[in-house]
Amino acid sequence: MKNPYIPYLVEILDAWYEAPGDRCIKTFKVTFADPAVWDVWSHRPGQCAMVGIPGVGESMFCVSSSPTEQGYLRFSIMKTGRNTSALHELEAGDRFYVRGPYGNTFPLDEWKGKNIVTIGGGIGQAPLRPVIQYIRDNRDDYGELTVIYGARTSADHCFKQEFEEMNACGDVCCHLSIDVEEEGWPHFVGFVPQLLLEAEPKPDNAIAVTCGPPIMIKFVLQNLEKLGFQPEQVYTTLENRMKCGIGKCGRCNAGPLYVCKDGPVFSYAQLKQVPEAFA
Amino acid sequence: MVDQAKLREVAREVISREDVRLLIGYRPGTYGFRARPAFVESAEQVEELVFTPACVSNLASYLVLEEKPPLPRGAEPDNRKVAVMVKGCDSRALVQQMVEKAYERDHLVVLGIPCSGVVDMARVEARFPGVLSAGSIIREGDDFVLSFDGKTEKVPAAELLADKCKRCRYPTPLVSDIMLDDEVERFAEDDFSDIAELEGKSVEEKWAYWAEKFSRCIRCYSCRNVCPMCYCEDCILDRLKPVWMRRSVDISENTAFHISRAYHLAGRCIQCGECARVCPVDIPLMELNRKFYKDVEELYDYEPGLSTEATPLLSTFSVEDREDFIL
Amino acid sequence: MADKILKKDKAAEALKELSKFRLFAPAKSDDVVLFRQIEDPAEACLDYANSTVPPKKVVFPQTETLFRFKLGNPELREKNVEEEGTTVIFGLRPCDARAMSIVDNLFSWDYEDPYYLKRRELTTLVGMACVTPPSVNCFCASVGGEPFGTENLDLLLVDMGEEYLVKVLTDKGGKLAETIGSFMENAPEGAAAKAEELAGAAREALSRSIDTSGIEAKLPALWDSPLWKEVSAACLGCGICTYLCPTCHCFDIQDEVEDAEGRRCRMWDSCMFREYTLHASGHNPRPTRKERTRNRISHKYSYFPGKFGVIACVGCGRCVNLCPVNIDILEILGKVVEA
Amino acid sequence: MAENTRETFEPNIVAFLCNWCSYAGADLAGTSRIHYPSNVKVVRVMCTGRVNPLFVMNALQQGADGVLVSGCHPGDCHYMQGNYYARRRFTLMRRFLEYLGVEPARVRMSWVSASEGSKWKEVVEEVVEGVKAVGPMDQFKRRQLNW
Repeated sequence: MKNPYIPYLVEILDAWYEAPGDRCIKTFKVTFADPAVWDVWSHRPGQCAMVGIPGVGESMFCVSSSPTEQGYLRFSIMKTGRNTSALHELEAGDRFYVRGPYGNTFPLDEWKGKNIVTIGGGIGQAPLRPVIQYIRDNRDDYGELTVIYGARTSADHCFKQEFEEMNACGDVCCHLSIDVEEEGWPHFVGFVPQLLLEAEPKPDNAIAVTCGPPIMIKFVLQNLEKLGFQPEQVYTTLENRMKCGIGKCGRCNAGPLYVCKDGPVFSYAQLKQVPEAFA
Repeated sequence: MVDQAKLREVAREVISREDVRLLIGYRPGTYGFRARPAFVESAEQVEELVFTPACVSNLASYLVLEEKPPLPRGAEPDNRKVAVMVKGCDSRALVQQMVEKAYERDHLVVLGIPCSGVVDMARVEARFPGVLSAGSIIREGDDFVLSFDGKTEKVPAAELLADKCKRCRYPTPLVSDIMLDDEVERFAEDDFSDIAELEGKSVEEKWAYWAEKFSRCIRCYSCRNVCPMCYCEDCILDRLKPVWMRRSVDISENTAFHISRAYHLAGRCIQCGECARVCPVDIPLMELNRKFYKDVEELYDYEPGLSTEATPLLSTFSVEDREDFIL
Repeated sequence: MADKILKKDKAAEALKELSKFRLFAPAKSDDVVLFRQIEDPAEACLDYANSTVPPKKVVFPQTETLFRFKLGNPELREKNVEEEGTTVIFGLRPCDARAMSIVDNLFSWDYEDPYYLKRRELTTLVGMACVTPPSVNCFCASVGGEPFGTENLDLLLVDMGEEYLVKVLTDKGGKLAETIGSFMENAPEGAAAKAEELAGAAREALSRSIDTSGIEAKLPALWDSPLWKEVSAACLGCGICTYLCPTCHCFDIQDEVEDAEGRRCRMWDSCMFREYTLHASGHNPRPTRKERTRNRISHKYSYFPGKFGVIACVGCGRCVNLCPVNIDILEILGKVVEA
Repeated sequence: MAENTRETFEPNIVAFLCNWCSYAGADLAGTSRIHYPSNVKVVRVMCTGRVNPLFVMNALQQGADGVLVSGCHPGDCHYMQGNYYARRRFTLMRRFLEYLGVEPARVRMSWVSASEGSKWKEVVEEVVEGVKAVGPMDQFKRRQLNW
């Protein structure tokens, strides 16, 4: 069996900034240096991978591309610490290391035939992106797709172009927001939980998936309840510090859960049993 | 020795005051001769309070150990006073904390305990192993009297006394609001004879000595956490940027850790001996601290933790400071 | 293989023979007993209570390299544990051996941890039965162990006074026994019975106990209980209880670079440290020692048994003996039972 | 690095020099073509008061055989007092390291002013000689133990 601690070398095909600032977000489009890795690598939307540079460290990020996008992986990474800062230095042609994929996935097979609502905030859109992409690539299998997304300012919006495309194509119902009024902003102004109430998705035959800062998730969950969503219909992802990614080091534990193995995807119904999940 | 009834009575009065939120004292431990810290928030809890020669902990540590997570929106912090029981040595930690402006004097209600020495629990347990049911230790003249399992044993104090007490210069607390007993006269002197032998050795012998000690270190950081003077919110040991000390446990990083820990206590260590007491692998940490203590006294005529008016040693200088080694 | 006898005056020769392997045995440093790699049998101290640091460090070193690399070179060179060769831990206590079998669950579920498992495979465990409990705070019998427990051991030695009775428990143990066969003789009739007697007496001598039934289910229900604040009030937040626990297995991974060479390595970590769960954002899901203490107890007595069916505590008593402020896991569990 | 024997040993000395005096002094030595041993690796700091005593420890860990801290003469500090604080700190550090078994020759301090190019040469010579006499630092250098 392969040593799970040894990462694969990847090469950056393309890299660009999604959002500026101190905590800027950069997206990396990468492929394995050894094409044979593609034969053993298969990830599903929601899964994560350890991304790192030997000599600096590793951190867990969700794979922000859908398996339906062939030939590359995408990671959208916010600059927060030592490892992410080092990653941000890298450009197309540079290399780093990836191991994974880790964790569980959004149960997209179970969701077939349902209406899907994604509610994202800031960098929280990264794990939702593969869900949206996957559904769009298998459009006939799913009902309506509603995408709700907000960030602090219009510049902080990730995946801007893709939202524009989605707005234009018509097969996705797209709701965007920013926190504070800006000149020329044609969409909603306010926080994501408010936008959710505004958009008012119907709970019938629907699944809601939310991802974002903890405070946003807290109010989104409340508002989804108000809209009539049952806890079983609501999914989110958890994030904790991680080191091994393979259920050994214990760091990501939230109560009895290993976020890296049992998660990162959990239904709200599941998390209600684990008080530490919301700590 | 402190009258236990009086101690409880005073504690009851103090914790009943509206401006006191917490009283930190001692209570019997869970087995044998042990005593442990007690956190009293209401008058009902004072009945368990004790002070005996088994009360080894320096409770001053808890004044700077409290973690304050962000309060829920709208909640007010509880800024009422904390009452704390201190022995002579422990009181010096309070003084030094105040020298460093860790908190204001009126944040505290100090219950002073003049102390004629506590035991070295390891020595007690080695002498009387296997005692599970509650045993008691009291001081009678030059002896400790230990009662356990229906037996009573008298042991000369010197045989069980903690090392720090054998050279204690300040048995009576230097700061207190309420003194729980009569002053204890200074009964010992400190001539640093304990480190003299090592000081006299060659550098090779010294390194051989310390390399063996440091190689045992498991970096549990109990010495740091128990220390009343180690209270930086952001300790360099935990820093990842820059990495001062790597987390890997080997002779290089362990030595670096011990140098850093001891140096950060230069001119600050008040000789309570807690670090050496808690070390699970018996590294003689006080021998490190005492080297600084001795040098600081010798070179700068400075003893930390004596007066709240003092200036921290390394935040000051004298133009006349010795510089015989400088080229 | 039938039981053997190893005379105490032959023990040194047997150890000498075993030192051709990577041999770890209890040894004294000042007054502290630690498992150390032994080359000279005189270093070993078999007449000991228990080691301060559990022998888990032999199979799960406090710091170990995962792989090495050179800066600017994409090659990652995996640490080869096989090279360490046959390892013998001589004279460990049955609780510490049992602890390894508990930790095995963790390192082999789902992804297999190649470093730990390879080392386990290379290691032969020679136990030393506890004729008298090493400490007043031993409570192995309450959590599924025995002072003469054989679980996970390859050989068990019983101190019979002048000699050790050697019980061969596995094939691996048998092989090891063969290498020191010339120093041993067949056990006389009645030796086994005498050992049984000693085992019974040792069990009787355990002074502390706890009824663990129901604790697993009860702990999650006590999430908001005031008991956690009470039992953690004195906690200093040091790593003694976890680092010295034979079943604690959490680790950190760090990269280290020296000149142009580097390694990725892992080292023990403790859930009692603030930094353990601290997010890069500054948020801490376990903000105070109260939450950390609750997690430590819950992990040992509820989460781990929930996942692997066995309590992650072997009752060795180290955390009780060595806690600087006398936080006593049995007292906490007692409160959980009562609550 | 090549294996050093005591005879051929060329020590690695890290020198923390204050910007205003010692760095300028060393610079003067250079521009005056004063030859001095090339064993010192200079780290320029604004003031000796900025040199954390743990820099010494860290340098010794990373492979220095000796450390020199050099600043303005007492009374001449550009920041008035920085060198006085440094003096206290390094007096204690040096004694402490000696107590742990690090030869005092490895931890040195000097006052070299901007005009003392020749004194800089003497200081470096003395420090290098001193470290040569005690040999390579091998007490707690980061070694690739079990890597």
